Amino acid sequence: MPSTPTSNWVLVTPERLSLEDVTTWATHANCGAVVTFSGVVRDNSSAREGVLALEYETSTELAEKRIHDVIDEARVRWPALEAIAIHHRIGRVELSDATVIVAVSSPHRDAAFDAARYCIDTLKVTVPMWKREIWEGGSAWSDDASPILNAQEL
Amino acid sequence: MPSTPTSNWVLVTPERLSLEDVTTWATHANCGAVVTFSGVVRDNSSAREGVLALEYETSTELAEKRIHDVIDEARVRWPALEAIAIHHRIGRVELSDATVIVAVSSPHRDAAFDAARYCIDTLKVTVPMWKREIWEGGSAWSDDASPILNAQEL
Amino acid sequence: MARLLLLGPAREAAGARNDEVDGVTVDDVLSAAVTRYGSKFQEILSVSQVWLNGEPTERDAVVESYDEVAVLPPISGG
Amino acid sequence: MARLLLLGPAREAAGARNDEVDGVTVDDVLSAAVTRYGSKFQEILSVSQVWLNGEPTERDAVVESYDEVAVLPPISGG
Repeated sequence: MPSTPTSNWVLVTPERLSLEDVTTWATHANCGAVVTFSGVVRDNSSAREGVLALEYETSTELAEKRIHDVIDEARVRWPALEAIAIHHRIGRVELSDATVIVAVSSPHRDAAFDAARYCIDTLKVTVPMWKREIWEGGSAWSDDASPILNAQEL
Repeated sequence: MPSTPTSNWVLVTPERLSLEDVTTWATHANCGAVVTFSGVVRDNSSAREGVLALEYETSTELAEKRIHDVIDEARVRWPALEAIAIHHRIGRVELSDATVIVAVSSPHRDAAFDAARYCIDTLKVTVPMWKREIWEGGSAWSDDASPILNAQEL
Repeated sequence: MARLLLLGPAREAAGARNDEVDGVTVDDVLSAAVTRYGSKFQEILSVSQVWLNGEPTERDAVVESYDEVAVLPPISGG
Repeated sequence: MARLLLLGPAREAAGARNDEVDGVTVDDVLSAAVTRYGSKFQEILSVSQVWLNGEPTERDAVVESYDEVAVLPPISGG
């Protein structure tokens, strides 16, 4: 686990995500604030009720590269940030499990809130990732898809 | 641990706070988003470097009552919210340990971000709590004190 | 007669967290407390909120036996 | 000759994630892919971004051997 004073931790993985791990990692001695966002599988979508799981597909290399772009742009906008972790799970993710975790630490809380929100909003429209919804007896690509944009333009 | 579909979890305690516990508790089946804020002891304040720990003092009864007022007002402003947990530690809290944790879950992330920020911003100016900074060889009340306001007015 | 709850810097200046003092109104209770605890307490009281039974109160409110008058200096939570 | 990387709905429509096709430009490569995979793939390609070696590219860019042409339909991460 990286732990340099100012650091990024990007991970695209089929393993379960740990909020405790990223938060502990993000808490530096000069930080008073850690904000996290967890995106979790919910039982409904814009298209249907009864969602049981999601399945994510990507190129790990391309996704990690674009997540780094999101973080780089966040650091330009909020220079006071300390640690930024963005972990995205791939493969099948069950109901109520985390699909993505963002953790941002900062000396003060305003920058941490603003940057965490920027990171997840920007990830959703800049990082290559495709989601299938799985229900009892079927599956389909998510309706909630958007064209790929660039982090610097958002 | 409470676990009704829509619920509040307020705690003022000398025990260590657990981000994992509140996040797990806050993740309901219809929620796609969980936002957390952790306030942690940092090694400096507006008054000094070398802070080793903080020590919090309150009336648990008054503090919990006022935290409930913060949550009630958040639910008026963001009716879509699911779970809200606010835990505040009292007594001595060491460097990098959490002094306060806010966790908010919601079907979608905008309400969760807005409400988590409202909760911590409002807690800081409405909930009776007094903080001493402890350093090598001394301690003093925090300079960062503000008159008590009411959650509905913020 | 009312119960006093003194918190944070007010507790420190008074040297007590809980006490009992006589008085017909909140103001009476606070005056008795200033007489008992002295000028450092008075100074902190001047920038504090005062609550009666857990709610903000006017200073001319009448106190009954066992009512709780709390002195709350500026706060620093979170 | 370029390497194709087909993701999400593009992968599904083509029935392959990785492939190799001939072509001098990105456009040539994509035309060859459409010929190979058919109309469902063409439909998805029409709303997709195309990247060359991990970066957005113009369609008339020249491809060298082992360059990677990726087809990225609208995304749904997070």
